Amino acid sequence: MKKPEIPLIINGRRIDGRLPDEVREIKMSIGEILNADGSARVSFGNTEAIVAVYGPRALFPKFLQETDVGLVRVIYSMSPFSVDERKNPAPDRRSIEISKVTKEALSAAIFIEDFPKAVVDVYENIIQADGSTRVAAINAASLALASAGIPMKDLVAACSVGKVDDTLIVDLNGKEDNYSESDMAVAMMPSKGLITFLQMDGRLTKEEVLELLKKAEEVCKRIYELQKKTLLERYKMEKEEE
Amino acid sequence: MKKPEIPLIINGRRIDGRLPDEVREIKMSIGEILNADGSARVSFGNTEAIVAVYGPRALFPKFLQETDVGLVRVIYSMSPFSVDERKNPAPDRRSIEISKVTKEALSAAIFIEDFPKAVVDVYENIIQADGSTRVAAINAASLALASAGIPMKDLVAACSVGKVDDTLIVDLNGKEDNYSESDMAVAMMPSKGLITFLQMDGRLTKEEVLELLKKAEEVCKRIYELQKKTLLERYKMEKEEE
Amino acid sequence: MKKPEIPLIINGRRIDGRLPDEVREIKMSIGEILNADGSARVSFGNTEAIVAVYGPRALFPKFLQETDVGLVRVIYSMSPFSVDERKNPAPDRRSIEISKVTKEALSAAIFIEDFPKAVVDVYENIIQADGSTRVAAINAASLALASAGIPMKDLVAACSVGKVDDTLIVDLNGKEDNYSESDMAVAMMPSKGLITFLQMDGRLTKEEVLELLKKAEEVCKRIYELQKKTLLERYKMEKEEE
Amino acid sequence: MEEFVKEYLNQGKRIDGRGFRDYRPIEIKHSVVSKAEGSAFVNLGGTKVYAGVKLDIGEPFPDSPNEGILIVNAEFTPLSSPEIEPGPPGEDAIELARIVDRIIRESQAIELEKLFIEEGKVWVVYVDLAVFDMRGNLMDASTLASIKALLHTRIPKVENGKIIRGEFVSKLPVIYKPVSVTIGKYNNNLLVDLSKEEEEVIDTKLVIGVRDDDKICAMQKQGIGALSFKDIEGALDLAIEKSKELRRLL
Amino acid sequence: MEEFVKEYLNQGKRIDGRGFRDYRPIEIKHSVVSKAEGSAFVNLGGTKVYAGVKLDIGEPFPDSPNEGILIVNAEFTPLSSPEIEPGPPGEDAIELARIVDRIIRESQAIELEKLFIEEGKVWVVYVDLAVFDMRGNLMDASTLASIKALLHTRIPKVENGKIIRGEFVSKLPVIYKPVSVTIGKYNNNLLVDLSKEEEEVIDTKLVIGVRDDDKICAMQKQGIGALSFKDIEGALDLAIEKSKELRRLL
Amino acid sequence: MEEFVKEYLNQGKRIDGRGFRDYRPIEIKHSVVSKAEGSAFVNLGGTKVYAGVKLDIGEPFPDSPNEGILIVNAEFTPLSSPEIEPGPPGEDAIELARIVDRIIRESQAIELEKLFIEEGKVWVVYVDLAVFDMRGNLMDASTLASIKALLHTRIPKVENGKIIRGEFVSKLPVIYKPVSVTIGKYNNNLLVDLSKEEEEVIDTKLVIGVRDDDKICAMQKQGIGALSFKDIEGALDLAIEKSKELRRLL
Repeated sequence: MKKPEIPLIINGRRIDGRLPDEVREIKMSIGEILNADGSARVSFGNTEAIVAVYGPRALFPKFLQETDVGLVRVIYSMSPFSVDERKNPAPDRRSIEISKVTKEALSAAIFIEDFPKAVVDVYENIIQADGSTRVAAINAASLALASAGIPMKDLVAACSVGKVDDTLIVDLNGKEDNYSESDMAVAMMPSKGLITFLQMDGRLTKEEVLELLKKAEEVCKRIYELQKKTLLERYKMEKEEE
Repeated sequence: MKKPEIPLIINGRRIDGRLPDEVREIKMSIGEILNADGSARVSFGNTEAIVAVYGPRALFPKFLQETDVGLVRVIYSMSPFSVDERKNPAPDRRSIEISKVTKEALSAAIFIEDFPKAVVDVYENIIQADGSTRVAAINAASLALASAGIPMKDLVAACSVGKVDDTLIVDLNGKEDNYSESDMAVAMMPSKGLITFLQMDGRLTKEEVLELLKKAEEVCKRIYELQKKTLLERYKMEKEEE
Repeated sequence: MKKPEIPLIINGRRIDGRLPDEVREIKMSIGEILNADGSARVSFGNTEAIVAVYGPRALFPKFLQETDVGLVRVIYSMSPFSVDERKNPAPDRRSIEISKVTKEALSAAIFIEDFPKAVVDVYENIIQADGSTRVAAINAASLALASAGIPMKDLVAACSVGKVDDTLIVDLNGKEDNYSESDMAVAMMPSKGLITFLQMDGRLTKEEVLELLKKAEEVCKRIYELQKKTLLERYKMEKEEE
Repeated sequence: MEEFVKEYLNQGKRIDGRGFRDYRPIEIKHSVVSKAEGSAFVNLGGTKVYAGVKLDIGEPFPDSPNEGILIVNAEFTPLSSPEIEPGPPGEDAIELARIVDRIIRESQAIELEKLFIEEGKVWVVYVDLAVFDMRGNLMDASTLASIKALLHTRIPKVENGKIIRGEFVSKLPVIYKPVSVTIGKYNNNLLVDLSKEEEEVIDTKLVIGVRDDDKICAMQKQGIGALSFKDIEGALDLAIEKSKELRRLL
Repeated sequence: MEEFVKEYLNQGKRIDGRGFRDYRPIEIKHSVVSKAEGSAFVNLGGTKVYAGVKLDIGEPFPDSPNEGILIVNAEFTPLSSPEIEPGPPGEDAIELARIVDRIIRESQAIELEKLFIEEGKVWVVYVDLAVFDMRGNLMDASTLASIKALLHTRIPKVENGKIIRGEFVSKLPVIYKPVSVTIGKYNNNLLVDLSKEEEEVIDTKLVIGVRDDDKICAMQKQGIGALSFKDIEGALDLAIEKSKELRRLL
Repeated sequence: MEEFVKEYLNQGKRIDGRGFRDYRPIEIKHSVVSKAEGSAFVNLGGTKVYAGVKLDIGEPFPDSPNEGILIVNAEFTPLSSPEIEPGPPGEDAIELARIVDRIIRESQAIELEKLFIEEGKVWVVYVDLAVFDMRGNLMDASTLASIKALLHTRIPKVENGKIIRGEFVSKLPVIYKPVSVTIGKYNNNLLVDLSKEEEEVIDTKLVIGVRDDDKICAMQKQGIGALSFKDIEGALDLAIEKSKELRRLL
């Protein structure tokens, strides 16, 4: 809704020099948080998320326990210094909503029937925010869950797509996020072609929505490969340490 | 304490044209909230209250349970758009006090010994506020309790009375409430002549207090008849539906 | 860090006329709060603390219970009218920190192994604040605990010391507290020479720290004698009442 | 009950006899709250929600100094369901309010730039949803109530910087009527307007906000299931179709 | 204990030997807190409460731009009873504060219009009650402490819009001494000044605020019982009578 | 595990083979967060903490109208330990933040008087600690991270009273490098840099803040044990010695 001060696409290039379909540099690592059952760090350019997984562990008070399936809880939060204007660390409405839909996105991929009465806690923190924070966190959460040994149907890979200056783009940075005509966050289980997370806003035709979904699928597949590679390397490293 | 900009009584008539002893149009209905065990809606002119009753139901955590009697809980709240200046929906001190004394007023009429260890929850909401909101809510609560089948000694009928421009009046509207010399909210079990709710402030002689109480009794008796009629019609309707 | 408007030492005297090593008038009394298991009031000049002790009593919820030792909980609070600018009665960060270190200071002196699974609650309130409030409260807490019959290794005596205008002083008043170069709060078990509470800030050499500790010990020993005398008188009084 | 609902759905039927693409009866009333600058009440198959609009004068956001401000809040009052505890909005209420907010904002339904009053002063438009009965598909009921209330909102008179409540100078500039269509997926079927009982067995939903010109202005997947690309394409078609039907009620 | 108290009451007696219309001993001290602009301590039969008055400069309410502001708050500190948990004021503390507030405000005890400082600036009078021992009839003890503290409150000096704490220019303009008389009903008897033990068996009370001229300035029924018209009439007579006795202590 | 740790300590040894006066390996990185005006990451033997510095324009405190403001906050994120529940900072996080605050403030490390912008406007320096792994001695790790972040903090450009994020005019004036040395007492031994396992058996600690000129700028006893005068003297000597070692890492 807000007008950008400067155009977001000049000569076919985005403000950070990328092409429309170009993803920023992606970094992934696993196992940094020693206290956690699983942890991972994922960055897209200057967007950086750390995630720790605790569980499955006993859930109290007892009335919260589901008898036949386990519970997944997610807390998404941003460090106060991750954004331009210092963020109060108390959870705001945006964080609560993201936590809720992320919980649903991850639950869709977890065999929750494998840990009845127990809970898996996924704690996501954004260290640096430059757009696409929720999808960075989902990618890290998926790695952290896998490295914690939580039984999963598939890894969940996520990315953002959107429309700026009449151009469809992938992996929005902060400025693009703020001034986009539309943006969409997608998470999926790539090997199954199933979408577990979808948030979109803006003004798009049906055809544009479908085209963006296709672009998102391509990016998610690349991320999926990176995730598998990262897990494999971690696995090898652990084997060697034994 | 605040001075009215305009006189509240002109030529024996109140600002909305009523005579001192005249009550605004009263509407009552029962059963609107399908999820609730009982519900009712009561309006006095532009003051409108909706009440839902849930229970008797099990009370947790257990340490709150009374061994020999049931518990009645009341929450009075106002919708943000019910007043001139948008009201923050979080409970304020006024709402907490009204909830407390309303709980006592209703408990006095309920056979709480009939549901030991259980709780009856009475949730009151003000949709539109134009004075006398707490008594509108009590009238609706009483109907909702009865329609939920909660055993009661008697219905509770309630009204406001007060003094403006040296005149004793009944059923104060919002302006009268704000600029009254005194106002009093009364609830009673009319068939027993017992008062279960009494809040008064202002500056009244003992004689004025007693005279206002008498006026309140008259109004409560009329409301009582309306309540019984409303319950009867509801009962007939339900019979017919069977 | 803030500069005093006026010098704090003039001709060897402090702003309230005291010599550097002079303590304000100390008053102690025991047993005022009838509902409590133990209570005491201690004042240093215009600094006045009231403390009530409840317990040992059962601790709920159960997961808080320690199996082999008892728990000590401390809440330090200030009355809204105890300070120049009205204090919001909700706990602030300063109060939470003082409560935490006071809890540790008192726990060090209590035979917590004597009441497993139970809790002793120490509630401290500052009625008037003119410096040295946390140490006044610790002195009162120690008396209240003893009078509640809580088994203790020793009484805990406490005082403040500090440095103003290049002079080492004891028992800082409010102005001295605000404008001191350094201040230190010390609590100890005097008969054992063991320090159970130590908070210092400012800029001191190691030698100054040690010299202030020595001064604190002297004051604590005097307070200790007063505490014992106060307890003895209370004990006698109770005997006579029997 | 759950088994019963599932059995019906498996047979391509709904327990209340509706088709998969049918809404329950919808009652919409406006201007039902005298103190609000705009208000509406929606009863969608038993789900009851009020939307009230209050206007206030406030400071604009630094990055849009000439635009009014929209704030949407939803209260799931404890009247509405035995499962709702009294207290501040939970994650479901927050999510609902934020989706309604995005549907209004992203559809550009309100001409916010016309809500400028003077340097440093703009109108703040509060849309408050108060839910009194939860019988399924609260999402679509809430969007309908909000837009209906906005369509009947009047801007009050201002004298010496003070709002004169009850006197009005103009209508709120609302130029679109976006609606939401929430679609559930059960096996390979798509259903609209889930009842309470259906919501208990269908855990994957897609909310789609559609503007008058068929532009999609918001989407949100809800629930712990997953959707295929084909599901989404089908849902978009269905949403665009049903949106016209809902919009006619506004 | 409960049975014991009831048995006594049934015989027209009280366990501490008092008559039904007798207060316990009352100790009142004022100016007990050096930092407060006014303060008092009341010990009513063991119930102990401090009232402290702080003055601050604030903005007047829009609808009374020339009047000072009164804010009453009560803290039931956890020191006061084994039943009080630490935390924000519960419904009982809020009710108590609000009744004290109404007694002061509705009796017009403080001349709030004399607390105007300058355009947009008035004195805010904070009355804070801190309860340290609950032995029954906290209501009347709190009213006494509040009025006593107000009667000894001084208005501080103001220089360049800043309060000079500890220097004073005048007394707070207090022109009435309202008191509260809380009356319990047991069977058909009315009692004043219930002790803690009596409060546990008597669940119907009527708080009555009385001004110097016998005007009733506040009433509130408390507890889950009911009162007849005759009860109320009797309570009003009793309250007016006892109010004179309490007022003499101020 | 506890018994194992104690047995080692009783023999004058530590389970990881360190001497009583040895720190674990320390990794310090700075400028790790692009949006912060200053930032650092410390990994002290597995304990991981970020310090981020944000600058904002604010009003000075009335009693120091020409000085900038320092605000330190610590979040023990639930990522950091299975024992940390999500929610507002608990007493341990508050204590940690307040000790770091006092070490920075009382050492006069930042020249706050140089953070004056104009009448009524000063820089507010927020130091936020975000803890991601708790493996012992979080205190010293947090002080190191805070000072490192401050040393690399730049003051942003201001135009028309608005901060231009990402453009800078000068470095934050930091003139000292205070560090904290936290010393545990086990039997009659003093140890530095307790690991998580050691912290579980050693319940008495003394935090000592030391400035470049060996001045002590803060002390705090932690835990439910007690310290003798001799303990404190020994701890001061040890802290001064180790502070030089830590400071070289900044």
